[in-house]
Amino acid sequence: MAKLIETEEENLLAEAARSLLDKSAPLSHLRHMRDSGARSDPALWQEMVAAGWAGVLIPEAAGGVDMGHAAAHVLAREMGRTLTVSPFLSTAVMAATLLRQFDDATTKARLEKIASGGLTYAFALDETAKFAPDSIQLTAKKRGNGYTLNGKKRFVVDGCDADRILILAESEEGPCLFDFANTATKGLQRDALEMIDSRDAADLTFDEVEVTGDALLGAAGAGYDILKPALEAGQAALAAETVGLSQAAFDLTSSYLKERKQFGTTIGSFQALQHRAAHLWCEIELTKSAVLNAGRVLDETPKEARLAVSVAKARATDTAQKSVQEGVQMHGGIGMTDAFDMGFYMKRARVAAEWLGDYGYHAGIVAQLRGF
Amino acid sequence: MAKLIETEEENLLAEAARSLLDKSAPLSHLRHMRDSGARSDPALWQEMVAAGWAGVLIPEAAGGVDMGHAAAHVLAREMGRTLTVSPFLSTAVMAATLLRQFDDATTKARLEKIASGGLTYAFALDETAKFAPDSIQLTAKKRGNGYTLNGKKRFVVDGCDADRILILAESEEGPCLFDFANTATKGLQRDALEMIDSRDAADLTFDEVEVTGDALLGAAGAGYDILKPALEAGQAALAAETVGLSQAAFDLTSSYLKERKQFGTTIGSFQALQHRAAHLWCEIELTKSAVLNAGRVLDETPKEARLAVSVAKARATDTAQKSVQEGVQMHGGIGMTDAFDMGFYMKRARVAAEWLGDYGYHAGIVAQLRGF
Amino acid sequence: MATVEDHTPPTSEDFRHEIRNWLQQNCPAEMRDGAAGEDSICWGGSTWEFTSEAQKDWLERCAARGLTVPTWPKAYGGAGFSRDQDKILKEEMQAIGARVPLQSFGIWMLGPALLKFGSEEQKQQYLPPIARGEIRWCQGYSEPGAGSDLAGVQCHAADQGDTWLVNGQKIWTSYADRADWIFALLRTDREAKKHLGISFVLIDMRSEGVSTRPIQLISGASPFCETFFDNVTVPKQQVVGTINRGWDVAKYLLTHEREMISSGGNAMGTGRALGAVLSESETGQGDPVLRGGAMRAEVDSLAFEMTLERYKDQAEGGQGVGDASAMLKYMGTELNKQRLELVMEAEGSAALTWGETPASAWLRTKANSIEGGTSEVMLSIISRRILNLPG
Amino acid sequence: MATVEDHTPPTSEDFRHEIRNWLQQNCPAEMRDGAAGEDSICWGGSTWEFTSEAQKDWLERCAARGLTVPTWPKAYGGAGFSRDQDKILKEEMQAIGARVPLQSFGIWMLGPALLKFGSEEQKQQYLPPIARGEIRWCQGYSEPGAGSDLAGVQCHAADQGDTWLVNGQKIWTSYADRADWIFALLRTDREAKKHLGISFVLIDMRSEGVSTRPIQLISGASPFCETFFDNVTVPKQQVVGTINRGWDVAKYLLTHEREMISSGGNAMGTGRALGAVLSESETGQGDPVLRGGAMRAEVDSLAFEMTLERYKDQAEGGQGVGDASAMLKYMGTELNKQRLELVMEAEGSAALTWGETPASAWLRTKANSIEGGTSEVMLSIISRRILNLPG
Repeated sequence: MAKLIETEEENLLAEAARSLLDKSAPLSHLRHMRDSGARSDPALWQEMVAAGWAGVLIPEAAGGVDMGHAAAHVLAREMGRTLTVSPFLSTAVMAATLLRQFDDATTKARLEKIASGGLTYAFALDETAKFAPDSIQLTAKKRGNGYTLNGKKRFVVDGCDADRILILAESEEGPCLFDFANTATKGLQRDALEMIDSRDAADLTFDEVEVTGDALLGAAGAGYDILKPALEAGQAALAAETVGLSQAAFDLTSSYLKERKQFGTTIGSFQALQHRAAHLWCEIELTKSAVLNAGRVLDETPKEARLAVSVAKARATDTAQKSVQEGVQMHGGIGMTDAFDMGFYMKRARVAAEWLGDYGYHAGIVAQLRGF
Repeated sequence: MAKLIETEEENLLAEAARSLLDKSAPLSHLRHMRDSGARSDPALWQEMVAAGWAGVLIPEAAGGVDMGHAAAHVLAREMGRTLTVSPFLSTAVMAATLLRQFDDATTKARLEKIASGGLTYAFALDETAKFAPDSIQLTAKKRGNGYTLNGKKRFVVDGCDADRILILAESEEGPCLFDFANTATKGLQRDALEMIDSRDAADLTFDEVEVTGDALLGAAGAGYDILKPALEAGQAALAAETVGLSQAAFDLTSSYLKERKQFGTTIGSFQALQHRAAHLWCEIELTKSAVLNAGRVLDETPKEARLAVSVAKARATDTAQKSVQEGVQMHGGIGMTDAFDMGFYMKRARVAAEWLGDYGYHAGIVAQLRGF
Repeated sequence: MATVEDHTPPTSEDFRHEIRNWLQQNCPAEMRDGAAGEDSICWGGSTWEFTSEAQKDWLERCAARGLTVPTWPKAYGGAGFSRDQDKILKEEMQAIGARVPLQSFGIWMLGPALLKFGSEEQKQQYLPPIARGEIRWCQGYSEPGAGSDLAGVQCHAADQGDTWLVNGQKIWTSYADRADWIFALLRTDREAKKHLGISFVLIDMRSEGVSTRPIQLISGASPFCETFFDNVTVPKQQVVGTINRGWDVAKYLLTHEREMISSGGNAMGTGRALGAVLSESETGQGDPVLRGGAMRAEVDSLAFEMTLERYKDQAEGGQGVGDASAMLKYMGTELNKQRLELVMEAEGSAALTWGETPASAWLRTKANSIEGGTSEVMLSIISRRILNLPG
Repeated sequence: MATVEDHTPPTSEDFRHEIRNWLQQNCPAEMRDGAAGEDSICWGGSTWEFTSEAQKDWLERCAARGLTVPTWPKAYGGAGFSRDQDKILKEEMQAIGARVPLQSFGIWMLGPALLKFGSEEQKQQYLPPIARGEIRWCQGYSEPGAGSDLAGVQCHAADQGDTWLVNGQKIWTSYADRADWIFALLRTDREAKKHLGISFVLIDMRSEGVSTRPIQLISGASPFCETFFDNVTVPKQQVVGTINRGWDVAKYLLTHEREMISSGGNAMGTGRALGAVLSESETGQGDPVLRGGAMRAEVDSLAFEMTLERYKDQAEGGQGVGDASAMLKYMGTELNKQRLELVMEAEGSAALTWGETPASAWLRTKANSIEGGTSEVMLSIISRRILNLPG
């Protein structure tokens, strides 16, 4: 396996990403979006598209740059640092990973459209308040050439503004994945959620919604198998994003420890805070390793990525909560104010914790793969 | 309910206990017993008997002083402080609580004998490596007037030296409790365990062991119901003992923090250690409250003691581990040496954690009683 | 209720019976919904707008009987209840889901300080309006740049003979924008050592030169303000206790506040018990990490409640709580933060939106271990004053 | 094996094939039992008593091929393997359960120090006997009264021209009672500032005036001694590096030691994986607290292994590990302590006796976060040197 250190190429990519994001999507941009009621920023996405990010996992033949998962993680991490809102994870990571499994003309056209910024995706997976893609109740009933969908999907990230939605449903032949235009459709109700992290998410209700047969991706019954690589790619990239978040929150805190004076000295000279900060740094180091490892494994032996991905997502989830909790506490009063950025990190960390499987879900997978 | 502060009477009892134990059973006494291979000290027990401790839960009519559970907890706590080895918990707390449910002459005679120091008991409960008194495999098969016992009991505390053993067995009529002389018996194999806390414990194997009908305590099938008050009394008293242990380990550590010099100053002036010590003190405070509460509830509304007892045992178990772990770490190298006392606390804390139900067992009961 | 007042002391069963009857007759049905959230609280004050007639009636009936401040002396608007009687009242109110008729910083904080340090005149002037919910108070302790370092007060009161001239700024003043009066720590002697030279002063918020600006928190709420004093004139008789010895009053109140914050532990978050959340959560039961964490939190929370009880018993027994209030504040707020983290986990994505979710309460708990003295300050107090560690 | 030595570099598949063949032919059957406990270790040294002929054969065959110290240069008794080759060797040994032929402080600690700081003469004199297991070394750093404060060395070496006269005491010297030589930090200049005036000195344990006394640990084992120097004469050429600059060598070795201790994390405890223990434990599976804890420990332990890998890659890439070794030491030992706590819980009362139980390993782990620099010292190193916090 490639070494667990970032390559020169990855470092350059990170630098380029940082420069784009610091200019066009610093944290103040998210604050501005929230305050103005915007939940997505198409212009910003076009900038990212122009930088090639939309095609990071799309084959060159379909207009992408195909740099691999580790590279996608570098981008996700940098976006986590500034809490950048974009369709990157759902579209450029998950949908691209999913679609590139097929080589028909329609799919190729869609990949090209993703790479060129003309198409975004959302995934409709959850049906309860927890991620559980292997127990789906939304039914897809065969009807002539097509299917009729009935049921509910919750917490569909990017569910309001994405152009298309990938829906996991249960049919008589087993799980099916449908690729569905996210437009006004008879029987489809879309409820925008007012998310604490100010991002786009929706609940979707399907009441006798009819889809045509060509909406079905891959074979009927193979829905979960097709979905799996996309899920793993998404979970790992989300872990990377969350590591960026943890690091950024930690950096804020660590700077504050050096600046803030109380009781006649900088609070960073208090040993109790020093040791807690040092411990947190250690936690972040371990999590970085887990994310680096997941990137390498996804690029080199993707079929054996389950363990590496779940370790990364579990660690990233846990570390982010610690990082923001210590962040608020060590900042004291200012950390609690909306005017300061730490609250944004805390809210995003919580949403990222739940999306695509929480700590217990992934730790459970780890336990199972490790034989207990 | 009586107030959650110790009464004047309890304070005097504690003082008296401390004075006896500091003289006759300081920690060096346990060290001496261990080094000389002794696992019990009958002479010490007679001193306690003379002080009335054996009869603390025995009715006055049967020669006891009947001071109640809260008083028993005061004694247990002080014994925990010096890690005193004695039959107090099995005999004076558990067996006395169990036997006083009956008012026949035989039982009364046994209670009298306990109070006067002529009889000790052990409880044979566990069959796996975990406490699980509600799933018993050791069988008691009716045979004429008596029963035939087959099966294994593990981790029988005081199992080598106790005069009698109370055995929980499963019969056709349900669980039965037998009161059995712990002497050489056909078919009974007694394997002394070399315990890490240097106390008396044994594994017992029953191979067609015959007992007479009068060995059965109470009605056949009622074994668990009869046992229950004794278990709860024992768990609470063990929690009290463990609080004494936690406090003693903490006191050692806190003194060391004030004495030990490193890097040109006392290590107790390092804020990181201060905050950890302060946190540990808080943990001990909460656990003390839980134990005080369990004592009050056992004395006043014993039938509703389950929750209070499990909270106390769970907290005491957890706090003791924290106290000894911090104790060793804050002492540094010296804390690791056998010549220093901390290791004794650590070993006893681990054994006490498992005896009569570990943290998870009691936390599980708490969850169940709290509706989840 | 007449009987309650006449017999002293009535047996506790009689007392309970009478309280129950009084509540049955006087507590409006709408005030029996068990609501405890931010929206259902009646804070009182001159600008208070009752959310319903029932809320107004309930406050007035309670105030008339001294039940807004049951343990205060009757002379100052209380009912003169013992702690046991107070407990029975609370139990009976809880049994019918009765709302607390009035909450305020006057009741929690200023009242106890005045009862201990105030002159007879001050008690008669300020306590009854607090009991009736007529005057709403806020607290002016912290200042920008000296969050945890309370003794570092800079907000200045210059001696002008019969009055002070106050200039400076306070921060984290709770609901200062809605308060009628503020009790504040002011520096009255700049030459004295840090903890000396501070006075505890009562100021009318309508005084010329007082202004406020709300601070929005990450939870979306704005329970705190910045408060500015620009050449505000304050009569000297509005000092509580001795001039330049305000730190004594402040210390007493800090101890008291810690107990309040810690005992409010569970009430500050979502009103639902963790167990109930978990047993209703859709997948929480099956996840050992979450379930194990909830079991642990439940054990800890019960032990904490017993500790509150123990310390109350101790305080009543005359042993006082003293510095151990730092422990109550620290453990109460930290355990409550953990509890809300678990509630968020248990409710999964359902908790990630604003509105009828625990999200706002979860974020609000993060301030509890900061306001009223940070957890770190509490640990240092325990280390120094209880464990006697050096430094 | 000849081929391995001839081709440079052979392809990794060829290399693996050749290693496998060599092991097949040379590793005695009794040395293939996968044993890793204290009893199966071969420590070597002049007084070593082999537990079997097989142990002796295995050591000699490996030493002859440089495989006791595979990455050392051939000139000093090694095999000159690259890290990738070393990894392949370890994988192939593990595949057949081959025991490590020789372990020692000479290999772990002194060797790397000599390779970096030693003179050519010292390298030639001391390294080959280490590689062959002929000389057993121990480490003399800590002193009573200065456990964590290593730079506070008092043990004194007085200048006598060509020799030093050594007087003082060391503590926590690992297996000093069985060692042939000791490498020690001695104060050679009492006037110099704390970190200066210290030299790194090699001393023959058979020298007149050296004595040892074992320290019994709470685990029952006695891996450490007190070591006393009473007018011991030591030739000056036995100083490694520059006189009075021994702190540089010590610092390098401390970093190295931290990595060793942390990477040994799992091996130091019971050899069994936590998952295996739990899945075999009689009731552990049903207890969410234990199961949740084990899940967490497993996640953390995997992340830690990845971190070790990452730092090794970094060190090889020339970026060095440096102060981050403090993190490896801290997290490795703390996580391992937690793991053994869980093992003890999972095994319940079966673990509470001495003998074939994890009890001894559990207690032994408690020292890991103390020896080689306490966790607190590691956190302070991280705070100051990595986070650049003041103080």
